[in-house]
Amino acid sequence: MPGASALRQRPDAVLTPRDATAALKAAIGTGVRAQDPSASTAATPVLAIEHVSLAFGGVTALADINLDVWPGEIHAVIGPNGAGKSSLLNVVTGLYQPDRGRVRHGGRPFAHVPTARLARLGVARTFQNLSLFKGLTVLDNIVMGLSAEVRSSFLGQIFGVPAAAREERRHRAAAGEIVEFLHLTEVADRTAGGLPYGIQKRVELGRALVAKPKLLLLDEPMAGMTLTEKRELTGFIRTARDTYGTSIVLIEHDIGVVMGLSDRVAVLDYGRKIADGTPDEVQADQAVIDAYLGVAHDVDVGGGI
Amino acid sequence: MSYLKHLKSAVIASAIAVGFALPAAADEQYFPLQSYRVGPYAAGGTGFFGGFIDYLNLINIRDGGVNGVKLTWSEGETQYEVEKGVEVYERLKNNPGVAAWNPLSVGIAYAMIDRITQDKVPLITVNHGRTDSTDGRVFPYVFPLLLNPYSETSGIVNYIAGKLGGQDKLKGKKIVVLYHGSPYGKETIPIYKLLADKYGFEVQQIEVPHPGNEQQSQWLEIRRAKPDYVVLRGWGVMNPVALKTAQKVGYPVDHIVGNVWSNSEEDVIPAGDAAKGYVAITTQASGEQYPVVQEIVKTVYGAGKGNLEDKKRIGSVYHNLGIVNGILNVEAIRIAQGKFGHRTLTGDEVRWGFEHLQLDAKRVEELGAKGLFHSINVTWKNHEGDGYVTFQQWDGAKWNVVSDWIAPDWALLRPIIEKSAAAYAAEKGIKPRTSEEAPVTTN
Amino acid sequence: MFDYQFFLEVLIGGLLSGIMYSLVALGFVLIYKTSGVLNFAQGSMLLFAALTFVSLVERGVPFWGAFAATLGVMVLLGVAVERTILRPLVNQPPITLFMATLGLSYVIEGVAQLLWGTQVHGLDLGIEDSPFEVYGVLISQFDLFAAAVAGSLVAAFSLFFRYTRIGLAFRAVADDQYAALAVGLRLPRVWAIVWTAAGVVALVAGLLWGARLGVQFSLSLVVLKALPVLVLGGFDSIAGAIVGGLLIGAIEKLSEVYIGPYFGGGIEGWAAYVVALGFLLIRPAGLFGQKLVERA
Amino acid sequence: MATPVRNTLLVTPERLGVLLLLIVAYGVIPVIGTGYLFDAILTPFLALSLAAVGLNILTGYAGQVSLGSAAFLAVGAFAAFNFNLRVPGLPFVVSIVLAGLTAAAIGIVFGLPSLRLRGFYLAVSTLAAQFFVQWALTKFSWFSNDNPSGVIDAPPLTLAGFAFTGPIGRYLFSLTIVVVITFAVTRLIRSQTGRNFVAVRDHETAARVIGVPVLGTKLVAFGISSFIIGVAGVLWAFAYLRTVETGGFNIDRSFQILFIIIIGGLASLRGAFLGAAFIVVFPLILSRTGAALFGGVFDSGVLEMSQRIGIGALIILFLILEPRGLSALVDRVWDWVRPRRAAALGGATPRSFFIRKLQPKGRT
Repeated sequence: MPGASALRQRPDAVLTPRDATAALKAAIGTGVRAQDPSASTAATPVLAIEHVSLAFGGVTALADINLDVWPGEIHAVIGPNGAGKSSLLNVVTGLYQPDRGRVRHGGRPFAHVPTARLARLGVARTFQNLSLFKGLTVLDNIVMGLSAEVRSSFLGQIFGVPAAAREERRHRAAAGEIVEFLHLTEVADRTAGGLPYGIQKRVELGRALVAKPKLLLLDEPMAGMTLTEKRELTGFIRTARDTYGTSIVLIEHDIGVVMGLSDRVAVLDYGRKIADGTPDEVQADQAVIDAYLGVAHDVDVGGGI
Repeated sequence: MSYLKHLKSAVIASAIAVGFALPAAADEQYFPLQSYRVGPYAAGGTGFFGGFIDYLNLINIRDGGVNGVKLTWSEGETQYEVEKGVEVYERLKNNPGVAAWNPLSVGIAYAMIDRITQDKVPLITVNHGRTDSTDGRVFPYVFPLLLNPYSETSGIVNYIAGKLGGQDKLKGKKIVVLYHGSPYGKETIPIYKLLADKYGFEVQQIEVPHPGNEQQSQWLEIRRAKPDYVVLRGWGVMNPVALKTAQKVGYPVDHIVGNVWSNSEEDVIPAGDAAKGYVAITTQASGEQYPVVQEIVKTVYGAGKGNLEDKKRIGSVYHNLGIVNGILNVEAIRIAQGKFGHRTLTGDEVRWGFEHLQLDAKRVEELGAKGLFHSINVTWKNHEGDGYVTFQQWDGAKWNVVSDWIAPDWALLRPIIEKSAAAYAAEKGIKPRTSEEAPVTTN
Repeated sequence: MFDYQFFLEVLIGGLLSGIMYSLVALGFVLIYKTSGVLNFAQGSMLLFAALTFVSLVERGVPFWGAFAATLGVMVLLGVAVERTILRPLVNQPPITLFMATLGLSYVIEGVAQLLWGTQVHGLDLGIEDSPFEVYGVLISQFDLFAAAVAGSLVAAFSLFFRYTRIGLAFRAVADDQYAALAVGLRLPRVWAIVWTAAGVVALVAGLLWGARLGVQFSLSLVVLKALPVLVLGGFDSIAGAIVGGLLIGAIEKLSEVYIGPYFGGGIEGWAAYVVALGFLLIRPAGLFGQKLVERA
Repeated sequence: MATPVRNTLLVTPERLGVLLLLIVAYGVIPVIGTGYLFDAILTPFLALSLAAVGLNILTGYAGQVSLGSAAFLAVGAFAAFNFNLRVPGLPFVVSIVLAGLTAAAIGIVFGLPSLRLRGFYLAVSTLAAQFFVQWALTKFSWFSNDNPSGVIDAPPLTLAGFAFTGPIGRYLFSLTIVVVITFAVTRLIRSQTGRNFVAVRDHETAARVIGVPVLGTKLVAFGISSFIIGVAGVLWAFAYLRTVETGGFNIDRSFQILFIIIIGGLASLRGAFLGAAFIVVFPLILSRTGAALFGGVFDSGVLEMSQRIGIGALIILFLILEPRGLSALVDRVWDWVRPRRAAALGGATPRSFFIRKLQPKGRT
């Protein structure tokens, strides 16, 4: 792991300004994190992908991928369209079963990750295409992020037994905090389906964050956003990591965002991992330049809409 | 049917809808008709209600009503659906001078039993309906006139016995009953078993799932069973398909005997040549040679007031059933008028008329219906009236009567009916009448 | 002792009935493939076609004249449906379109009966329906004829879709509507053609079924026989409709004869559904479905 | 706390409207209504509304299309009859609850295919329930107390010792049950379970990832929906028709209920009532005006046929003009009256089977 500790020392990227709240929270977060980098390295990775291969009817999507994500780390995965990035996330979340290899969540190995238990394993994700529950309000969408913690039965909910009512209040309060954090107060009571794209993306982040996951998987969270929206979202992501100590796997086409935000960057090409290191290392890697960076500028167009 | 008539009933209906009740118009007896001229059973509905209306028209035009009391009616379309029938009932029941209800639908009839009993208006279910309503002690207002399903079963078995050369010849024979997969179809299962035990023939009863447009497997079973006769207790599209499929498996069509719901032109025409030679039970012969039908042709259709759009259907099975039904209703009113006076009668008074509806062969002939139907003898206990049945054979173009009038074995069936009626009375907490003297509500 | 001859007879009878189901299912498949909608009006179209045909014949129009005229009517109907229903409802969810086809079935049934009356008609296609025996097994001539017609119809459609431009467009739309639109295919035209094709299928199925049942209102109920075929064979597979029909026909008859008696008979109505469902639970992709394709 | 202000208000226009409706339904209509209004219009309207509320939970909220609703109506009706008949002294309310539970159990069984199937495949497979239930109820005469005709008669309606007789009684009985269940449903759809329904409908994968028990949610939806439809079946059979025969619970009835929720508006309780009103009342109006205007010109068959065409055409027209249903139409009118509410009502169009077809195929 040559890059890991080196990365820790790297100052915050200058790319995006942060607002006051975020700065405050970041200060707390970085403080905790920066104190003992060696402790982090000693711990098990939050996510370990071990020799994962996946093919669809003869077409290789992933070939012998290995990837570790350490606590508190923002780890980007980049690559041209069709390189296998989304397939990788789908393997990690159990939507696909790999043909070979294992995925470890917090040290527990899975040949096929049980999607239904993902949230209880402390994993949350967003999707490339919008995956909000369009018929629910913004607040309700975010409350849904706590689904895995619901204990009350539907009868309890209908008849409003105290435990169910308490649970509902607790979850609403937690969602309320996220709403404030993501500056969604204005739209909290509106139906998600009718909101602008950028806001929906933010709501989706909120839904993933509300459970304070150990590992957050973001699949092209910036796709189709304006520059301002991207900056804003970058700030949110970083703050989230800093506040909750969440490890983040980020799939993103915008190289500027990736390089500024990530601690480490893995590069996929035709299902193989061709590089994994600090942004600087990756940017200097000849294989990456050949395979990917040369075409980077036209990848971003309409990527994930 | 005049425009004014319609307008009037519309006005009445809307008046009732907003909560007014018009006073009874003088000297009119009203028939609310839950007809069905659309939907899967429209052919039967247009024929039956056409015949009924034609007869009412005949009475109005020829006789100026029943002893001067005009007959009126209005129709509500039900499409043979129970809830539409109920809606029509609720809509039309407050019209003045309701004589009787004639839904020609088992489902609608059932939904109405409670209602008409409460409203004290007779419910006529000619040739169909609830078998145990034959017991007038428990069902004072329900009249399954001429033929209930049990009598039909007995009549069919008696006919087959006749063909074989006597009831003793039934012994050791095999009869398959092919029945429609519905409560209607299943109703006679125990009666066939009973008769099989009594006469010593073997009966196999095979169900055809609704709607019955596929009967390959059933007929292959029949082919394997090699029965002497097949009884078709069908309904709608099931009948022609049965005849077609019988032909396909090589079963002789003249050994198939249809029940009362498998006996119309609509049941055989679609089967084409496969139906030639098919025999079916009926309570009323078809054809237009009977005087009363001729009078309808002359008087009603001659005046351009005929109800059937297609004049070729005059004298068809359903049309003649409608006419017979008209005769029975009108005569019940006439008989009741004899007791209560020549005026608009209450439903309860008409009920009294039905309970004394006794038309012997002579009276039937006077009515111009000799040969059309045999006779009827309704009493307060017996609401069916011991109708005789006959059998008709389809020759590819029309039905021809091929048997005498046959009497079902009423005495054998009566105890079963009474038992069923008693169970109903117990379930509903009804105290059966013990004499004719039921309280008659008059105006 | 097991009666093999009887078994064979039931089996063959079932397969031949099954072909008749396939014929109805085919109309569903054509429309589902291109517009993603379960066209519940298929039954009414069948009724309408048969009723129009038989009414023309009864009014003295010769067989092929009536056939051509009915064909013309079905083409008009197809175009009209595209104009008045599909086009305004483009981009609406499948369930909305489904309900629209239910509404359409009301309209077609109403128009059919208004035009031609509610009488039942016999329909004689001039095919002898007396059975002949092969080694003691009865086979219906009419059923063989129907099977031959159904077979040629499927063959004709397969050739049409494989070798004509319109067929290519059809397959493109079936594959991916969005992409087809993107490359400039005119969806309305494809839809109109497909509905017309479904109308033709309805006519042929209507005549064959009409000859069996008589031409009457209940004719529209034959769609209920086609639905389990669709579940089993896949809503979007022509081959599935054929094989599914054969399977359902055979299973239905065999289960009625051999399992039915244990339940008191009459299980045909739902046995086909249960078999189709059971099959899907084991193999969710259906007979001819592809891997990972969700049945949606 | 970002809890929206609107929810905490005790008096909202909506609540006021509902209160007003209840006052009219309980206080005014029983006084001014006629027997025809109760027995032929309001009671069937209430029963169908309740069935539509039930189906809306399954189809509108949870996104699982069912064409088998009539089967659950039948199960409810026959179960209530049998509980009432076979357990002496059982209060009728308990019979109703048990009938609902029976329907729910059967609904869950027939909901099992939903774990593997979607869209039209699921829709068609629910027909299995339709045909099986109808067959079983006809086949086994025990269900109809061995009545030779397979038709059963309604027991008297009692609620807490009070017997509801007569048109008004039956109406009030139905109304009370509908109000109680609808109130419970409003609570349900605002609860976590209600959100789960919408989540499964709108994005099943996302729902699974965040820990929504997808399979359980679908089965709960089938169960609750069938429970309510079963109770609606009790009302249909015992308060409205007062007789029960299997023939009335056919596929056309299932379609009718589906029509109600589509026309009323999916995922809208108000829509269920609006749709039921439309389906019950509209054909009557059409039929009455038709008969009044053209009764002399055409025979009643022609009129009925024309009405059938009219209803069909109207349904299509309606789907074209307002695919989100009467409920959305009411919202539009409301917005027009109260413009400032407009912003709060976004497009709540459900996803997947319910949203438009043209979508790029993503790789996720």
